Amino acid sequence: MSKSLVSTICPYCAAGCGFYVAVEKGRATGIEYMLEHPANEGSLCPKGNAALEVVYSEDRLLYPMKRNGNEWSRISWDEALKLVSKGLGRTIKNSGPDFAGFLSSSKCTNEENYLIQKLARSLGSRNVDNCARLCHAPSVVGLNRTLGAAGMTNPIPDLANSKCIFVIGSNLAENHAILSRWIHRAKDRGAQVIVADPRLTHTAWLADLFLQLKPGTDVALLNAMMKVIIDEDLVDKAFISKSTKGFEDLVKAVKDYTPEKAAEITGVPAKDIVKVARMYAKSPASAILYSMGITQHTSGTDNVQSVANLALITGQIGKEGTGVLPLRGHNNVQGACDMGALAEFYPGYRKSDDPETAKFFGQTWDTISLPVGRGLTATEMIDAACNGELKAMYIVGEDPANSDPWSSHVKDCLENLDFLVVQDIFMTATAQLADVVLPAASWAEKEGTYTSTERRVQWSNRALEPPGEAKSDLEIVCMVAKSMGLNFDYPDAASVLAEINRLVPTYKGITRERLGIGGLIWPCPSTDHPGTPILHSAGFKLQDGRALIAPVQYKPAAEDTGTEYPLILTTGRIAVHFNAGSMTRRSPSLMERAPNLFVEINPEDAAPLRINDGDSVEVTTERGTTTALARVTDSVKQGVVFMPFHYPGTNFLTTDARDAEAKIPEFKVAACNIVRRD
Amino acid sequence: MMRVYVDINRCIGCRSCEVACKRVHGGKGHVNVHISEDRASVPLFCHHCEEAACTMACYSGALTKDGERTSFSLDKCTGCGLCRLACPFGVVWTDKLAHKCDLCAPNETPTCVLTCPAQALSNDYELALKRARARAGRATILGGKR
Amino acid sequence: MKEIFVRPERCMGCRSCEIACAVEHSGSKTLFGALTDKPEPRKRLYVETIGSQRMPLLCHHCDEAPCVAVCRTGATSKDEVTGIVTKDHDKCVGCWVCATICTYGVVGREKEERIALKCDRCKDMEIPACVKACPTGTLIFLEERQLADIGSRDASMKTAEIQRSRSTPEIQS
Amino acid sequence: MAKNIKDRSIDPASQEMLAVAAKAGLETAWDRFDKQQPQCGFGELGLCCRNCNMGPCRIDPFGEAATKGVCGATADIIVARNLLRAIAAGASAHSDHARDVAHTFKLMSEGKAPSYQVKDQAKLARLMKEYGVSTQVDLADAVLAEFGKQEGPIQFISRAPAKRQEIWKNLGIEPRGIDREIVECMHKTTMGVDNDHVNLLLQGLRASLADGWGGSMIATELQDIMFGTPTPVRAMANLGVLEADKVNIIVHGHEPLLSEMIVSAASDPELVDLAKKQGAKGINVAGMCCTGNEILVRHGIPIAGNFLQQELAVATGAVDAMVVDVQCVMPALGALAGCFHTKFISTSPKAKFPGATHMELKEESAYETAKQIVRVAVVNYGLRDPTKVHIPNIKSEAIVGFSVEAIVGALGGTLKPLLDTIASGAVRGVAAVVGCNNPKVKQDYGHVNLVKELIRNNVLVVTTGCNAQACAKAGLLLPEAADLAGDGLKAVCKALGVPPVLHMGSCVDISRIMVACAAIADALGCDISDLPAAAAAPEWMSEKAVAIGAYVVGSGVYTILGTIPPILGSQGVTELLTEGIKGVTGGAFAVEPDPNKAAKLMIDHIEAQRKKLGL
Repeated sequence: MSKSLVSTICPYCAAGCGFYVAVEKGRATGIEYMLEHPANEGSLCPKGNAALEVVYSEDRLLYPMKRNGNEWSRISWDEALKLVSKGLGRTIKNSGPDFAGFLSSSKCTNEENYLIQKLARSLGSRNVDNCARLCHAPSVVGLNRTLGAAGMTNPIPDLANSKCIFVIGSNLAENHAILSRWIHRAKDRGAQVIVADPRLTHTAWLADLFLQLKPGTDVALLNAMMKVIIDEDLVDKAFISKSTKGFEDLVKAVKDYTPEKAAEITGVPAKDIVKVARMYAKSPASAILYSMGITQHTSGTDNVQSVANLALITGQIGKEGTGVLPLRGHNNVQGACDMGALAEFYPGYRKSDDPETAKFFGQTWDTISLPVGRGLTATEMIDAACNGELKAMYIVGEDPANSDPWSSHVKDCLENLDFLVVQDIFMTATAQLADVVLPAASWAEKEGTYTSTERRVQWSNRALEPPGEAKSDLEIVCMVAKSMGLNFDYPDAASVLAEINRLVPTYKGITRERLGIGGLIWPCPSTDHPGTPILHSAGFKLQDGRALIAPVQYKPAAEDTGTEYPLILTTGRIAVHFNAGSMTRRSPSLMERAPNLFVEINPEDAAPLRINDGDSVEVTTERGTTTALARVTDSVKQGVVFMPFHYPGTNFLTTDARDAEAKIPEFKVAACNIVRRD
Repeated sequence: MMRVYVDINRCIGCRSCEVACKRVHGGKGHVNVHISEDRASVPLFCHHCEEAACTMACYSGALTKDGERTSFSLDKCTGCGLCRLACPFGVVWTDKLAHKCDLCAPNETPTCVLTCPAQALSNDYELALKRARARAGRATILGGKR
Repeated sequence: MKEIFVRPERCMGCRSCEIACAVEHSGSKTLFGALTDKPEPRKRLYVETIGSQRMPLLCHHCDEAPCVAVCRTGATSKDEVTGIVTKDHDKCVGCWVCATICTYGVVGREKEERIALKCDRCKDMEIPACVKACPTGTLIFLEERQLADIGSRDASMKTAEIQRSRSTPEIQS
Repeated sequence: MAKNIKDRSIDPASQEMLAVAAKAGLETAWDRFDKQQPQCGFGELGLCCRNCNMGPCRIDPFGEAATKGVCGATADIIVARNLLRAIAAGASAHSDHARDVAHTFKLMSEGKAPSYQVKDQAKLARLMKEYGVSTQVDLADAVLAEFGKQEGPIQFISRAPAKRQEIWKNLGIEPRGIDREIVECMHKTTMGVDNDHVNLLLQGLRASLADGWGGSMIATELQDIMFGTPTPVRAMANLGVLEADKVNIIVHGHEPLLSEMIVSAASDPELVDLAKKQGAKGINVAGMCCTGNEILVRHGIPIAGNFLQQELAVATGAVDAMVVDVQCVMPALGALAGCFHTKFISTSPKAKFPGATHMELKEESAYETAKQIVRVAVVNYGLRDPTKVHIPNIKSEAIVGFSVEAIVGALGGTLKPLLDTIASGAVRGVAAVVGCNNPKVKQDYGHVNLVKELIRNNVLVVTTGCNAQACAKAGLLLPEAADLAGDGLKAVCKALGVPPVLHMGSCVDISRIMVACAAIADALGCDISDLPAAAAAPEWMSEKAVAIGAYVVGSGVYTILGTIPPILGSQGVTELLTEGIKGVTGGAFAVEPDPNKAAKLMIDHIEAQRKKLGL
């Protein structure tokens, strides 16, 4: 029987691994490894290996549905579209376009994201955002400010050229497993690896030196490192004077951060801080890798700036083996941002509060008056829904009821909406709250481009037909737009990409024809441009071509421990699950390996609470209580507990305290207490 | 056909090999990753021992040495389970009938090797040793100098 | 108890130790005889390049030898008197876990028989073959005490030399 | 601590001097050899390559690590290339020696080198006829042209039996110009040229033939013309030839151009008088290595010893001048001479040494240079420290100087008597035993034992080089030595009054052996490869020996090597040289360090050849 191999991009994390789906008689029969892929070289993490299990899950949404009270009934596409256009249209007409909110998805393709934000803005609403808000909004803000671009500066395989890899706030061994291959390769060539994390994670196993810092104290650690580097004259003076400004401010800002003082704040021994500072600054090529451990804080933007400052004063940027490498979460979180599915940016990071931007897109979108001004962010939309400032929402492929902090509160807010439409592949917790649910196609059932964390834009092919009446997000958005009187005439993803090529300069040369295995890395300004793996090698896209060293001060996390809540709860991911778990918890071979929510607790903390390994415990914060199984381990320090957020319970507990600028919630620090369930 | 070697210094405990092995063997996986107190992980699977205890224990002739490989023939298995008892590594599995690592024959490279993100698994027996030696050498020579 | 010590700064990377090792573990124990041995004789130590420096890596006969600890068949054992960790080929089943665990990567494998193999410190020789073969003195075989003596002698000579060069009075012409 | 002296040499004079040297803390080649132990296995097997700077590369002989060089060269290629370079170097040595002689011959012919005269007019006439020239100068030009010839073959190839010439022609290995073949070796072995081990080895044969039937033969022939063709003469050998009360001058190296002059100058009355004024009883010139052989076979000048005795001679403290030219001169002599009053004098512009006084030989005024050198030696005698003098009282007598012409002369003007004795079986065959000393072998042990075993089995031995000197020291070059021979050979020797071992000259004089082989083959109407003959180099060490071995085998002679050549790392090359080549040139190599076993191999070969010839 003829078997065809269809090249696709893994639907999970942002590493952008490629693999082939083997298709026989219209059915996916297996996965074949893509050995020629530049980033994963064929290898896949457990999630990637189990990717097809999700496609054939029994839980897939097959038909459009509407809710009557607590009952769901199947409806036709025509009826569904009518309900959606009526629901959204009524709000826009009666309350104004800004009373409608659109949540795009970092799981959708670039083309879909582009269309969703175009839909929102064409309807006059400024409120479009995506879940990048929950992971890397501080990177977008902080890196745009300091470096002038918000992507990973160097591609993943370039890690192999690094001589010192500093991982802070990232458990990449579990979350972006294929990166470990490149880190090992660097180690084989003599690189040293430093990992800073509140937990002794699997990533820490890779480390030559491990710094177990208190959650939320990153700025203190980074500032102290910079003070050591400045005091010991390990800065790159030539680079500072040629390519940066603001260094003098930094010198002043960090002068009080002695290693001893930082040791008090962070819990990391002063001598280790000095050692790490020297290792990082002296190495001929040092790279910093970070992810949610840096961003999911009220000080998220500060943390990111601090990371950028460290790279700038040592000149560890713009060259092979160096750089600032934010590891994104979802497979297309980079692309969703590039495509302008953000409250503050139109496509190509054109500022939404600039009238010129509205004018520019207005000309090509034949909608004369596009809204000007920053819209509500994803998290703000929830608040707005609560207090009536938002009346209708269109949520594509996101599950805020599960993934946002203080999820019980989120549910209340969403229920407060006049109209909610959710478009997804499963009946998620959020979909349960909707008025209309639209069945979407999974990644294997549609085509389009995804932009991985290393800015690699890759084409993923359609391998299968969607089940039932499910349709691709692209088709659905076009249908919704047409039903609301907009001219969204796009026969396929390629035609949308062609429009993106015209409007987004960094994507100009990334045309459908040029996208083979491995794709192209933006910026790619013309069709004969090879792409730009390393950013900032010829200056920065900021005023004078200089990067901005923007000093920050340590601020404690929003919540502190007290007598009622004596422990710090921090959250993260494990290898076999992904994010809120809507996919991985429907994947038997993954579920089998990690079926239960657990909480890691240090033996010193567990003993007085009479908690033994495997006990069922209750974890409580101001916002709620969750049951989990105790895992007694010294991977976490005394005073800190850890829970993965793949299970519904975790985000009952987390706080919605946000970073002032980037609006990201502080998932990583919450005060809690734990008791044994008897 | 080369057996699989583990460089435990590289294993990150992601269990990709487990999932991949199960995927290609119709739901019956032959790899077990043991994570030890969150400090290290060891993927355990058939070592294809030169003098394999399982083959000696097997009196139905289902388990035999086939060059490098300890091969298993489902047709001959009587499900007595002696192989499972004999294997010192606990990597011959019984689910009524026995099943075990077949090195993904007839593929040249076993699936677990291909999928391992950290390249902890390889079928180049010298590679792991070479890396270990390079590590030890670096520690000796560069130890104090970096 | 004498040990084999490595002084990497002397290593030229000539691999004479490797050849001598293979030859000593061949049937005839002569270079020209070993050429026709089947299976080919195997070395048990390895010259590696680290940066620009070469050095031989060989079994250290660890006190708490992991290769002994992981051996399920008792093939690998440590002699309590001599401290030498040896493999009993008859007991080895070729599972190769000892090679996996060795920090130094110096448990190799017999090509044909696929049995783990490692340094036995040349049990038939007074001085191990690799040490004997080393033309630069990178490999030396002596008591730890003697090594310390060599180190302190070198250091004292260096010190004395510097002192001499400093204290030589200027000669008036 | 020195190893047991008896393990280092069987020569009692050497043993005595080794003890003296050890006591005085003097270092010798044997000590340095010990310090080199163990020697590099890759080198011993010929498996290292430094021909380009992607390397150095080496091949793991046991197939575990690298089996190819960076360029992809296998063991076969690397070994063959290395071997070819060794042949090229060896052929260069002999041929450059010949060039110097030819050049001097030309100057002499033009009347520009008055120190030299034609000593053998008959040979000169014969050679002019062979080259088809009518004047001496034309002959000189014709001979010199052999080196730079672009198309061949060279003249002396025609001296080989017709069948042999046919074989060379068919293989395409008839040597063209001598220099051309050597250059081609270097070209072929450089990175990325010839990478077929068979083709490489064929060029090896070709270049070696340009040596044996070219360079070496030219050297022998012109030296005979200028200094006389050797005839049997009695002489003394071994360190005991040095005399405590005379000025001792040792001439060491390979060319006779200077040593001949020194021999003359040493009897110059002016210098003899000067010596007497210094309190010496006279001037004693002694030879060492092949320069020694040259003046030994022509004039009966005593020889102080062979290759490994050069340092021991200085260690006697009785050498007033050690005068050297080219080849086999140890650079260690400078430092050693510095421990004594001995003047170490280099004379060739090609060969200078640390610690040596350079007194360059100019052909135009050779005799004057020689006189100056002798004068220096005489004056130096006055500085000799008698307390340091230790001359072993050990020397042997020998009859030497069996050139082909002399042998034919001894046989009554024809080879027939010799052929008859071979046909009758009284003499089973002829063996050529040649070559150097090598501290890998107990000095002279291989030489003497192999020769003794051969003559015991009625094989007539011809010898040159350091083997000849070993035989001389062991008393094998005397007619009385026939008592050690088997009955057949003994009877023949007694009848003719010759030794069972015939000293034919220096190492270039192996060409004499080739000529003799050709003559015998012609007389029998067969090829050289059909003769009941074999060759051996029991203690060889020099690249020259590699070239010699190659042309001897290339000329069809079965040849035993006593030390192991650096080729065993390649199965292809080893098989080719020990087996495959048999079907091509009729000769082949064998390696056998044990002299008795080597003799057995040679005798077996000779017997097999006899059977083939129906003898």
